[in-house]
Amino acid sequence: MLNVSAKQTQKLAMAGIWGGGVITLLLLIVIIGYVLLQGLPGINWEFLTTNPKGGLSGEGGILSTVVSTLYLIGITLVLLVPIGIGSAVYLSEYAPNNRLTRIIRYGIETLAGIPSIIFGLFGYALFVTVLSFNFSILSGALTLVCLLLPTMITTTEEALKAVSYSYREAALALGTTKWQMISRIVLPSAIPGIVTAVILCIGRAIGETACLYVTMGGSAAMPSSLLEGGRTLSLHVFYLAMETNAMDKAMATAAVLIIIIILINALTNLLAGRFQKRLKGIS
Amino acid sequence: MTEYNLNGQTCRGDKIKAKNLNFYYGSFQALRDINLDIPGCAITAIIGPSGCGKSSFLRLLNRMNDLIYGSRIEGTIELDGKNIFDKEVDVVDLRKNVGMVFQKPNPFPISIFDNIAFGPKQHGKKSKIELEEIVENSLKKAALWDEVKDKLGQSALALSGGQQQRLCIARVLSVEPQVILMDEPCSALDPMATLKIEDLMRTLAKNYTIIIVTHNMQQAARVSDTTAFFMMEPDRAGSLVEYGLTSEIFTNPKDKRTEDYITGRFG
Amino acid sequence: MKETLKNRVSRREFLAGTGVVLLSGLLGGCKSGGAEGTTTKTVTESGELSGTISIGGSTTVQPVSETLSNAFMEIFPQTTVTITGGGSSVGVKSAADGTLDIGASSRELKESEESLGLEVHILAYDGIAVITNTSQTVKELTLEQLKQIFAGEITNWNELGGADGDIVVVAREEGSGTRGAFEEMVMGKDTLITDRAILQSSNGALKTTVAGSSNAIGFISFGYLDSNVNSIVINEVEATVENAKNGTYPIVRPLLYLTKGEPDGLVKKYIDFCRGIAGQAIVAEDYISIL
Amino acid sequence: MTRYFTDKLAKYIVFISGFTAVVILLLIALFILREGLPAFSEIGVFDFIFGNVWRPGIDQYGILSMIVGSIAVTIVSMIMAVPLGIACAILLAEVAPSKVRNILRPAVELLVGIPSVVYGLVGLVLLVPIVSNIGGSGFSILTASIVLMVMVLPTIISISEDSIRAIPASYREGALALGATKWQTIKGVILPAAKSGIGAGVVLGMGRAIGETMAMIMVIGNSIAFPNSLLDAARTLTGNIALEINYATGTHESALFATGVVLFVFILLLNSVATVFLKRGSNAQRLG
Repeated sequence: MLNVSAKQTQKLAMAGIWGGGVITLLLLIVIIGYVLLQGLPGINWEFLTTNPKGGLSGEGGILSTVVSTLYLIGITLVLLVPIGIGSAVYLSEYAPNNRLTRIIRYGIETLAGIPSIIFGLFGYALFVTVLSFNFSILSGALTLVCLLLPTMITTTEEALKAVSYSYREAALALGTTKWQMISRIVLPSAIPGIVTAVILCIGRAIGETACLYVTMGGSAAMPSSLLEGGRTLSLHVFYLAMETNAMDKAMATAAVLIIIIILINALTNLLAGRFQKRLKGIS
Repeated sequence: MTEYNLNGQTCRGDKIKAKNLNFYYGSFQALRDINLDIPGCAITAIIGPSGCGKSSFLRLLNRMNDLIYGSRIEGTIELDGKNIFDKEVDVVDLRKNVGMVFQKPNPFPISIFDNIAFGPKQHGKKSKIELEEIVENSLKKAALWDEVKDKLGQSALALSGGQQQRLCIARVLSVEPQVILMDEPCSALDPMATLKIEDLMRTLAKNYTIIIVTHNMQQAARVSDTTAFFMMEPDRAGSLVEYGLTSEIFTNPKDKRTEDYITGRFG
Repeated sequence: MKETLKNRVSRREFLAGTGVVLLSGLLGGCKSGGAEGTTTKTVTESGELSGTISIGGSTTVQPVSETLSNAFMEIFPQTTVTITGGGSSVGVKSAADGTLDIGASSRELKESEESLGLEVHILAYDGIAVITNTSQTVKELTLEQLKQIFAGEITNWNELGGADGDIVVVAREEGSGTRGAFEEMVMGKDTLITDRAILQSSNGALKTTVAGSSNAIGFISFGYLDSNVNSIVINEVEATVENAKNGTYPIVRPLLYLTKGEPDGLVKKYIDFCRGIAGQAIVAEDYISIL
Repeated sequence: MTRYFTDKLAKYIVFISGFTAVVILLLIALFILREGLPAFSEIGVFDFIFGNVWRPGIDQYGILSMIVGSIAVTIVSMIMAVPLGIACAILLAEVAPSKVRNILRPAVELLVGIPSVVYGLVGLVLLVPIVSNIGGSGFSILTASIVLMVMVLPTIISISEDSIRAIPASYREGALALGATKWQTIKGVILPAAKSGIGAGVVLGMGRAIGETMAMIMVIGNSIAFPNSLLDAARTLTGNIALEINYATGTHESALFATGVVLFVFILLLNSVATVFLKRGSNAQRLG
């Protein structure tokens, strides 16, 4: 028979557990609610389609920062996606279970844990200084590739591993080469998973600041080449908050960021669901 | 034994010839000293208790064991008199010649048509007319054409289990192999679907050499011409106990262990 | 801003103005020498002037650079001027190592920086205002009191006749030119700004901090002054452009453009523009013109 | 035959790209060390790490107050985030009906996605004034810790939840069949079985906390003084690098890279601890 105190503890503990959930949810609501409440009124067509004036004023819109962000993501993906997929294919399809593979895996794990600002230091030393790309979108993108590589590799590898082993056997048994098997069966089957990985990386690229702060320069002007400096939406929030008094513009930009992130999360979940279904054959 | 008279035709008695075959996973010996001649244009069943190495043996025949890191082979397997483990043998060509059907139906998550066309495409057949012809013929040979001819564009995963397995057989047929290996092809299917596959196997046996690993002794007795009985030795290595015409193995086994197994005394 | 500039200087006036700049440049001893011919040429073909200039460094200079560059790009639409912040030391370093075409600094070069081969172009003069929260009752301080406050020797507003409250010193980070100039002119050689100071990396952030914290005190460029903060009367002189101009306000420093060696081509064009009549008209809105 | 050539070529390309991550890691270590070593040799490792004065203007480079700052925000944020995160993980894995889970889980995912500058901005606008009412300027270790707490929460929640879910159902059934209440089951069986995983989550959360940069710069005040209370401003190792790297030269620049080396070492230590936790976790589950 349960004694009273066990029941009371149970109640108390459950209250604590539910309390934890409620607080977490409240934190999210407060943060997102506050930013949207403060920021949404500042978002209009003009805000989205004019360039920021930069500097002290904080006036103007966010067009050039959106363009810089897109440039940055574009170059980052051009490098990141092939290397990431290649690396994931190696780990999931070729890598023997030996010391070398363990070293590679350890390297990826370690890289994933390194703080953004260290990547920034590295990018500053290598891309900005030694390779003389200066403070530029290119330097930022190269730094970002290094930062995002572990995410891209591990998420893609998971997608590849989710492809049934029996497909591989079936393909090989039909007399395909290993690469035909990978490129015609494994990779196509994993496409939704790989797309999810790419979107995940885009989401992180949009939110990243520290490593870009020290490699991208931060010019608010519309970039006309990759060797020019630029500022992403996230960097713009930082500059607005720290260098101007335009908190309304900072909030509006932050609201844009939050909306993008919400959309990206929804898209990822949708794709992940599709992927599961497809692999289970309910398509 | 050089020639058989089976299925109303004369067949080469040693289409596939395993000689002093030993197979290891790392330090573990999975097969010991296998000597076995498999006739062409016939169905050979491999039976035996779980873990006796019968699936391992089957997978050696098209070198699927190559995929297993740390596996090692001694001895030879000859296909039409040529050792398949020879350096100059192209494993991709070998697998094209020696097709395989797996335990669980494993159609690719693409359309029915693309499933069948996949193999020929990889082997360089590109023209649409050619591919359409191959798909139709393969599906007809696999007795699936009438059921799917109107929905070739649909996902293969939407088919029933039995249909999927016949699709997999059709897929193997599409690359025109000489030998078809079947690894317990009916273990995931219901009795009706199993019967259909068995009928299909009998039909195919006229033109193909079929080797089937099965748990189901009735199935072996029903479909096969010759039967090999494998067993595990005390150190867990699999070895061949007895081999002969199916009728003889099931009615008059020479080895006591075969008799025990067939009459259900163990296994 | 663009509007006012258009009203103030038409294109023709600007071209004429550039001539005056060249002249005043020569008279002022500014080295324009050999590049003069090419300069004149580019001016007459002004519409075709194209290229990119990168400017960075002092956040004090940043806003005026932005206004100047917008005006410049309006006249020469084929050109792009990118402006970044970072602080005066970034400007010095980046100009010296060629990362930027023009480095901006709101302090004079340090002794250690004089060997870097940098050409100094004075853009304007700027006062540094000491600011407090608008709720602060203390409105006047002497230079000596300022020094003691920022050194952490005076720590409570009641020592200065204000209400009881621990003084929150807000300063700029080490690389700031405003900080460098403030240290030089207020703190002297041997006294350091207290390590307790909250450090912000720009004039804007510093102003925001002071505006939001009732016991805070800090210093910013005149260009950033507005009604969100009080500016302190120092040695009985108010922090106004007039007082800085007539020499009574004690904390005034030059704002500089730095180039690696003598500038040429587009960079020279831009600097000449900034130092000319049209440019100085813009500068004069918030800072003290050099003309 | 071209397809064999393609096969070989693909193998080599894929093999090379497999090494990219390791090469990048080595390059990072190499560059940070190479740039940081002069500072270590000029200043001295001991004086650099245990020196209390950071005054680049007068060639004083000691990062102790920043090490303390980084550790302080990490610990304080963990004190808040760990109970909250574990409660949330238990809720998600054991208690909540699927309806609640379907709201809470996306919420946690969203917390991961929000850019750190947005956390910094909200901290700056909303939290700094609130904390300044308690005392000080509002730019403080406390403010920074609260911001960090929210940022590390999702890491702790998701890893803890995974490890709780990985516990075989038989454990639960066994305890419940003995007449234990749900909480007794959680406390007596589930949490002990999941403790390695939860430990790993906490350590990885610490890694994220100690590495956070921009949000810290925005709310911590960046003071170079040794902090004496939670309401004091301070500076983190990460903030030190970001604030000064763009204009630093000579020894100063090298000292910032050396700061990066120290940070790097911290992260490597935390990662190894997390790996040990995770290994232990999987071993325990294999045996169990």
